[in-house]
Amino acid sequence: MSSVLDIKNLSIDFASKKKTYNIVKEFNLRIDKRMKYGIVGESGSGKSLTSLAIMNLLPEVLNISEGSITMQTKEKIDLTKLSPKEMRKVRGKDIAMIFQEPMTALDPLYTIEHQLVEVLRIHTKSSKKEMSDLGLEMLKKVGISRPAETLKSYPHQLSGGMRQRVMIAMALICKPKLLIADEPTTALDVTIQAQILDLMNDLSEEHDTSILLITHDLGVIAETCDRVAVMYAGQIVEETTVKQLFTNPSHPYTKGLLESIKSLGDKERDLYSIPGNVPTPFNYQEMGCRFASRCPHAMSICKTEPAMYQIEGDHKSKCWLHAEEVNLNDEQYLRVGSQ
Amino acid sequence: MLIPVLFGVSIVIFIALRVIPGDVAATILGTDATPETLAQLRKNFGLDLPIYEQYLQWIGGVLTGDFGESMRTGKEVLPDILDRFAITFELTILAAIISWIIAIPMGILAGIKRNSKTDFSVRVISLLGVSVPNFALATVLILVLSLSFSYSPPVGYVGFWEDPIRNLQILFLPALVMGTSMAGAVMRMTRSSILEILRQDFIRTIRAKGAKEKIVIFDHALKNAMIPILTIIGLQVGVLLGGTVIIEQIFSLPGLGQLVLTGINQRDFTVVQGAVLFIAFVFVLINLLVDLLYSYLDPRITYK
Amino acid sequence: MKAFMQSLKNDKVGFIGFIGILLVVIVAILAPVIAPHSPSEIFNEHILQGPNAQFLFGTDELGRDIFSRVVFGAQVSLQVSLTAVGIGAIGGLVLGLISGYFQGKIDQIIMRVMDVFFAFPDILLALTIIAVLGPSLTNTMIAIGIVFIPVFTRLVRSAVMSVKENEYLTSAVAVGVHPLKIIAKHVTPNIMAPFIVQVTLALSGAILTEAALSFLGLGVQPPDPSWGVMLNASRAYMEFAPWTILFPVTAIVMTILCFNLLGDSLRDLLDPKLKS
Amino acid sequence: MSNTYVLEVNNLKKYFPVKTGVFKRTTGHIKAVDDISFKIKSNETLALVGESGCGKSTTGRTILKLYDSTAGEVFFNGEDIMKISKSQFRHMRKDIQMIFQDPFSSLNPRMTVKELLIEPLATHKIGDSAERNRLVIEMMEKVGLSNEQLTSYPHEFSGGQRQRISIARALIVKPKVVILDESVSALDVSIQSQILNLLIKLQKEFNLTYIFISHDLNVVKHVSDRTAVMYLGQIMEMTETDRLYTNPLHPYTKALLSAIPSLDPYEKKERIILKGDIPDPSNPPSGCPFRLRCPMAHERCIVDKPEFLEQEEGHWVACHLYTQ
Repeated sequence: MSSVLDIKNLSIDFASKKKTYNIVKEFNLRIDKRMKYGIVGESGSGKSLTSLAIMNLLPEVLNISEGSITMQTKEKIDLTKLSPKEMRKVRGKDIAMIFQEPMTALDPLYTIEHQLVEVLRIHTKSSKKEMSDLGLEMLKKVGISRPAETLKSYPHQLSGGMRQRVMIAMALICKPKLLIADEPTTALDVTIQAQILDLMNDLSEEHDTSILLITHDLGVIAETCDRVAVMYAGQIVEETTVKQLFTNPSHPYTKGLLESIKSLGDKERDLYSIPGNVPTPFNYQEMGCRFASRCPHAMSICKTEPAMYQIEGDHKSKCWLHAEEVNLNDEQYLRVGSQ
Repeated sequence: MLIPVLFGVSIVIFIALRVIPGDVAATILGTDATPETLAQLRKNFGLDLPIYEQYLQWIGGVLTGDFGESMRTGKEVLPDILDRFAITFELTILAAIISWIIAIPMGILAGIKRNSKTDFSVRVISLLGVSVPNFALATVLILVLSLSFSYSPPVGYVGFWEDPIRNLQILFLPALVMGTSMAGAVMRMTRSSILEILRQDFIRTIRAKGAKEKIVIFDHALKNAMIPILTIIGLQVGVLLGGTVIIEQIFSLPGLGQLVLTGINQRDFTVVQGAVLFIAFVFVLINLLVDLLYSYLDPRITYK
Repeated sequence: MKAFMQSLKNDKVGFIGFIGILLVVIVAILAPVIAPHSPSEIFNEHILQGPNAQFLFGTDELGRDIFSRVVFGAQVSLQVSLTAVGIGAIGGLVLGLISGYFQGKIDQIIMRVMDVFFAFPDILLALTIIAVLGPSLTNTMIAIGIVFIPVFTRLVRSAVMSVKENEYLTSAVAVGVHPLKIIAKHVTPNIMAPFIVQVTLALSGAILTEAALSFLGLGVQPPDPSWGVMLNASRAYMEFAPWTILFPVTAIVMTILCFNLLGDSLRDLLDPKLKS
Repeated sequence: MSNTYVLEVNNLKKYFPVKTGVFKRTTGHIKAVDDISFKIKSNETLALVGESGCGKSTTGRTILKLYDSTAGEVFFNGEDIMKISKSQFRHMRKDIQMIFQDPFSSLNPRMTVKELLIEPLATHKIGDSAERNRLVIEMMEKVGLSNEQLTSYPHEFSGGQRQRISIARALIVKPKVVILDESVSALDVSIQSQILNLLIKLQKEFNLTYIFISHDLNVVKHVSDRTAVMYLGQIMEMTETDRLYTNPLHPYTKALLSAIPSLDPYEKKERIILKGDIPDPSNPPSGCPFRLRCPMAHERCIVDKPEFLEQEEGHWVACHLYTQ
């Protein structure tokens, strides 16, 4: 199967005057055609930055220090090597993006029509009438009940759910190959979240669009994605199919996360919880596993960084427990973890 | 909103001027006035009435377009105010235009190219603009011009309709001084508004659509930044109106500011209260205009 | 505080402003020591002399030492601006805290009165007040102070209202803390950042307004050595004695510039929006 | 007035005026809380759940008199606290405390942890200085923080730790009732469970009664004994939590529960996707507030507002499906 997007060895750095901090490290990911790929992680894990890096929209203080992002359009292109002009042709046309905050993601001073048509004006040479018609059609497709009226209204006149629908319409209007959705439902209520996830599913199938869904909510991943990468402190710690992840999680962090959510139902015992706090880029350990300080299985060898180990098929986990050479009787594999 | 504020202004001015120590009548008649003539003159001015009656008389007149007569010259105040306002207004508008021409493009440029050399120089220039008082700038400019071109400020004033070219020659230098010294503040405001807007989420959305920077800046950032810039412009026009007091003095222009100044020096109540009320009226009017422009620019604001 | 001074040191521009202000303050305090002559001492045989060894900045039309007058002028400028800003800032702080914290009717009344004062352009308001009180050093301070009250009231009020958005304020109410204590311990410390920035900028504004009023002859009265007075008096002679205006102008501009430099970098330093 | 209930809310209403135009005339009302009643037993956790704008937070804040109520009674300790003046109620606040959502804005950034914890004690004149210090140290330990952290400022802590400080601040005066307003919603999953465990532990230790306000149905299921589902300012259904999750009666509750994403990728459950958005609370529909989105709506729902009735023992519903 051909890949739509292939990220290899991506690193993102934050450069302050005095020191450079690594934010995202050795990030690898491959999205195939029509695949729905999820990245899940807690706040500060670097998941959103990765999506901005793909779009080449990182804030000025951050930069890609290493790696390639290969996109399959007519030919294979490395997005990190494109000129600003070439990159603009990709944005909105080949890759579109929707954001977390529907309330602030639209320009308050222009009508929905203007902002919808703007994408078409940038990437196509259609007539005004054609663009307007297509805009109307898109609004119908995203399930807006009074599309003609909505076209003429301003963002502040719409609810959060409606705006997110407009954002989806705007993202899909040029039939992109990849849709990046960064926490698209986090700011919305559950009943609206269900509507929006449904809509994204239907439309991506209809348009042959692959999806990269970024979220902190494992439930959303389970409902929508095929494959998933779990991020912790700027690194992917586990990568596999969604089914594998939920039935057979292997990284201690993933296990902990799933355990703490699953134990929510059981009132008889304490909730399972991962001890300690989420680290920030300023206190990432230079060496070794970034999860070691919170890991119940931490061993002395965890002071050295583990590789991404293949467990079975294409299920990968970044943990010493899965290294073949591990001998639990050896001194360097002595448990030092809590719990 | 407008009307209560103006009433407030009129009351404040009126009461303030009535507590001024020093008696107009005594000032006018000099030291050799007899108590009888003083009383007579006070009566002529209505100064013997209780203060609220004086106020009602005056404000009643103002509402019907009668600002009263000058206590010094006996001339009607309103025509004088209007004549002089023409000069002050022309000066203010010229100065405002000059400052906008300089400040807005430079502010935008600095905001877009943040931390560049352009940005740095704009910031230095604007800081100087804010720090050099207009009267200092005017004095130094006249000094330099007189030393190098033996320039001297023109004597006598010619109205725009009499001789537009001569009129503009006279007003150009004072307007330039006021305009440049105001440009600093407008420049900073423009720059920071642009920076603020460029940080907004929707700018990222537009970039994610693949829009050229030209569209991002001109269609979206600028239009949004115009709202805070307009506020500043409204306030700055007020500063300019007040600033004319000094500039008119330096360049000997017979404007409204000069009228206020002589009025104060001569304790001519009717002139001062009329002129100040008029300026406040214009200022409030300009801010109303700015508000109306807002609702035109921003669909979120409606005035019903 | 220590960390604050450290970050100020790192910001070169702000630091220059800070040093400049410090210099002006020292000059003002030590004026009697620094100035070689009394500011009003007249040297009849040295009228309008250019800068020389005896008179560093030359002499004016009455034969007074301009250097000494500029040095003592710093005293006048600082005195006026500190007092005026003191009046404006304290007045505005009290009114703004009341208005912003309690809202409702009292807020309506205060803000409508402030609207009235805002309808006057600054200089004009100061002029009207001076007209009422009569021109003098004290009245200049009062007039400028009154002009600043509405500015500070508005600033404090909007700062209080944005602090009120924070849940720590609701939390204090929910804990049962007395309203006055909430204002003192929760509101006031958290509005200090914009307040201090405004104080710095108001100080430069006050120096400017004092100079302007004195320049118009309605501020500090001669023979008090105000920079504005010196500027006005020298205008008639400036073509053949440029030093009479150059030194006071430089003093005004440099002082205002230093306050603005400090104010700017304080704003950047204290504005949480610009951080991160 | 029974002794078994700590708090009794009767027909509570909170309307916010909508002001428009230059003269700020009141042109309508947002009925944020519209005639709700419930009782809470001692040591019980009652959850208020619902989507944004349903009035669950306003309910909590009105009970605490952070807002003035429009109508209704709230009995606490046998007194109707809606009738007590705010300044008098200030002294009663010791007994009803609140923990907020945002760990970043709910602690004064200019106060140290110690000052933050001493303040409630000083406000309610509890103990002398030595006693207060002892209580602070004891409380720090109870919420899992160390004494060395007492002199630190809030910004030196992570979100989870700050929420621990907030909990300590609320519980240090030994309240009877604690209102938790989305207290774990802003936290990461791995931290959320730590805080929930802490809250459950402290409830037992201090004999606390919780009003747990949340939009997260998974969390509510775990912590609460009874749950009230709110929609547009009204309670639609209220019963024991287990019963609500296994046997929901109201169509809204059913839709809400079905919208929770499942963690099992093999199970594709039948979801009830509701039509449309939550209506504007300043302009609610006639009759039943849920009727515009309800898959079961019929004519009666347009005309009649369903009453909130006890369908089964301890299971209250406001829906015409269950009335004749």
